[in-house]
Amino acid sequence: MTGVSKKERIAQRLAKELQDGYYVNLGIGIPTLVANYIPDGMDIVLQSENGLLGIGPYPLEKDMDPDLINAGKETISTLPGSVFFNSAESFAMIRGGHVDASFLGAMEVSENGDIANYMIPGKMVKGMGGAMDLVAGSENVIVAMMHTSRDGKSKVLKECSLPLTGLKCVKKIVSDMGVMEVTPNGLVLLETAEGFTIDDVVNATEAKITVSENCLVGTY
Amino acid sequence: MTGVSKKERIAQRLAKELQDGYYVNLGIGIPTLVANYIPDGMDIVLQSENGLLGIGPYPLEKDMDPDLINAGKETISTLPGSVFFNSAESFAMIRGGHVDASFLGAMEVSENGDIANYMIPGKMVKGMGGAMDLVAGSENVIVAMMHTSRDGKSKVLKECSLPLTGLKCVKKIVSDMGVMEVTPNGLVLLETAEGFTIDDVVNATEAKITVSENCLVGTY
Amino acid sequence: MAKILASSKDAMAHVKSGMTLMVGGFGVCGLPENLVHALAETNVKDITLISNNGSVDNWGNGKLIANKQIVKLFASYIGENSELAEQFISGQIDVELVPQGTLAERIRAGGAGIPAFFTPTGFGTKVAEGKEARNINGKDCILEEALLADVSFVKAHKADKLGNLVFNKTAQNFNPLMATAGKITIVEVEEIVENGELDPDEIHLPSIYVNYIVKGEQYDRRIEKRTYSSATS
Amino acid sequence: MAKILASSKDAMAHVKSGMTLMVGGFGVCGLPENLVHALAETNVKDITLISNNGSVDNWGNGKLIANKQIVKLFASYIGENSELAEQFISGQIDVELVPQGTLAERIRAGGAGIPAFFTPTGFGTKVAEGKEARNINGKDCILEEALLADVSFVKAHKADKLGNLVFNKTAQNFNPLMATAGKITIVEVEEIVENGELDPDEIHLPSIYVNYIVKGEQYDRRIEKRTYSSATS
Repeated sequence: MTGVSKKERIAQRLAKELQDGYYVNLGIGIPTLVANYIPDGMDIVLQSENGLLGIGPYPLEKDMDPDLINAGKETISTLPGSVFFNSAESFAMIRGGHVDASFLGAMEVSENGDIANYMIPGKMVKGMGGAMDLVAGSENVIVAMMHTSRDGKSKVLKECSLPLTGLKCVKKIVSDMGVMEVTPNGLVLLETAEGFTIDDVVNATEAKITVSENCLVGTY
Repeated sequence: MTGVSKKERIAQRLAKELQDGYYVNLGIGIPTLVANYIPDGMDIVLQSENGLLGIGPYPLEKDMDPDLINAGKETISTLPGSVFFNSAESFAMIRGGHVDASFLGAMEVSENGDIANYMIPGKMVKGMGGAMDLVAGSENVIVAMMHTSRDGKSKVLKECSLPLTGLKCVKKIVSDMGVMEVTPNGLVLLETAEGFTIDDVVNATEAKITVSENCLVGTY
Repeated sequence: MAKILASSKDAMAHVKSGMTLMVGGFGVCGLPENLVHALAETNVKDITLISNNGSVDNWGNGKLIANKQIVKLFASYIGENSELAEQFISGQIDVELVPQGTLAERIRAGGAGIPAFFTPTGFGTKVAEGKEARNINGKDCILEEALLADVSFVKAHKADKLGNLVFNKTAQNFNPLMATAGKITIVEVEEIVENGELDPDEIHLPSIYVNYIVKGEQYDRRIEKRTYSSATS
Repeated sequence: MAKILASSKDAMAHVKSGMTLMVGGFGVCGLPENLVHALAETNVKDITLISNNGSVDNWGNGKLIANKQIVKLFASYIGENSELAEQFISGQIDVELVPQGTLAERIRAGGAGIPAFFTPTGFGTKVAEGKEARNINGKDCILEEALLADVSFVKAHKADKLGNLVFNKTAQNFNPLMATAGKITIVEVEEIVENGELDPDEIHLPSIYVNYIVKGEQYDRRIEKRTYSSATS
């Protein structure tokens, strides 16, 4: 953990979910950091839902182009083989299941894979952007999140309390405490992060959680 | 009529339905001939449903390109400002009502504007191609046809006997005998072709037909 | 065929109070800024605006919102605009949040003559409220209707004189879709070229959808988030 | 990312009897002839073919039909092929005639994750038989379902090594749509170029849809109707 923030550790662990040749959509926040941890020699193409396949690194200051941004509205660059397209084409790709994996943040996830990440009624209403399409379209939705709220309440729940972004769509959760898979029998704990025992994760989780026979401790 | 075939006369009369700035789809057969009669100084863009806006004339023999054809599968050319696109885009244009007029042939038309032009059960089954989309999508469907069959039977009917291409979609009929408008009160005869009296047309028509007060005789 | 207008101001003759207006762009990127800012100078009001974002405070759509010219907004994301948030919370503006892909597809459907379609996006969420739900070949879906506009404002990179358009990079986004769904489509461009100068295989939007073109008077080249790396890294 | 195959014959490992196959092209124009002719050399049968045309006698799809490899055909037009007409009339092949625009849209819908859509095309005709009809905002429509394929054969002009495609003129037609709707999409091209050689604003189909690329062994440059004008006219 020395010198690496919780968010970066989550991003490093998320990167292990990548497979060579994947087309991936990285959501705003922690998932965006995954781009820094793509294993050497692995070919990954990043999709940006505002109309780009093949996101490159941030440009040099002198090369910033207002017409070249990612879905987080940051200036970016292209790579050899990048492609631009309109928003209908972009979501045809997403909704049609062509994006191999979608990593996104969440406020809450339930034990059956429901996700809430776009509004807190009466408090925060920013809109779902492309999140509802991403969770409905991808076979491989992986959530990056903090396991508990600032006041220690579990964000991995029996049922989400916030308005849903999607139903039964999350396949895996990578939190600052552990990695959980969503199975037909509920959540299964696969790994814990450094500094957390299996009991730590189970006790911090409101949802029913089963511990895998092969559960690893302190893997990231 | 000297030296001009019936088909060419129909095409010449059809050309009078064009307005400056129109985007038009010309069906196979008589409508294709309309391209030869576009009035000088009138800007018309021809749409080809296989994926081209801006059909040019037939190319020189040495310039024939197997990758450049019209919907009738004839080699053609482009013009400055021509555009290529895929079949979904092409029919988005057609179905979305963006093509100002669609001229097509017919085997039968009924007095309420139904059209049949794609099959004769047990005899001829070639398929509808793009015809069903063209008649459903265009606000301005104009039919070019021979008024009667070879054995003298009316092809302008109370009800079509052949499988329909579209319901209540024809706006105007230009036949070798006359020009008829489809109105909420049935067919109205607007003009007759050279050599035909009003009675000739009425008698050759099975459908109920009203003669316009301003019906012109022998206009084309 | 498109008509070329002398100024963005001239284009405003086509926009009337009470109309539905589509405005292209993703945040400030590819937003038809000259047209939107010209509209902000008019007395046109009671506009229903369809645009992916509320845009930023007092620029782009944000100007129209600050002027209270907008009564209803369809958008997928309304962050980054405090004035909009305030009007929304106080009930001065009606906002329908539409998932971004559904928004894009509803606009495409409008232009393509598809009155409605089933989509899995939003099934079981607030977005599904009041909509028909159906399981089709194992997928839970909801029925979404096409969107059309009285007028669409579009930003393209170049147009030829017929009105064929090419877009630049991610400034394309919703622009070509909205061009197809406007009864009247007005396009602002950085450059107008002769017919034939654009390669027919490389045109993004055919002229058939374009009614008016205007060369944009001024481009801010605005960036929402300036992210860059140092030359040495 | 796409894999580059050594030959059209190698691509046939992915096609099995009983599969649904999409084949791009409009008549012979833009038809993936090397792939189709390689399939005609195999024992694969009981194929459901989705292609705009039956193609001509004994060339392209016509070869597959002559070989009796096709049990069912979805097409908008089946003229120009006497063998097909014969098999159709004698009941040896099942043909579903689909309006050309509905065919294109059903294939696009398949690729885009839209399970079904309403369209006015075909309302009140034989095409509407057995389908839900509904009036939506004043338009009589029918419900059409998406089409998908186990394998799509596509012809493009050029591919880069990732599998991004550009098409040439009207040889584009159904090809990019079918590329999106194949579980496995195999593309034959005239030329394979390095990544970065295609302008990112001018690519017609992104590599995300492409599984395999092969450089076509031989192109007939066949024309169905040779129409031309004389130099002096």
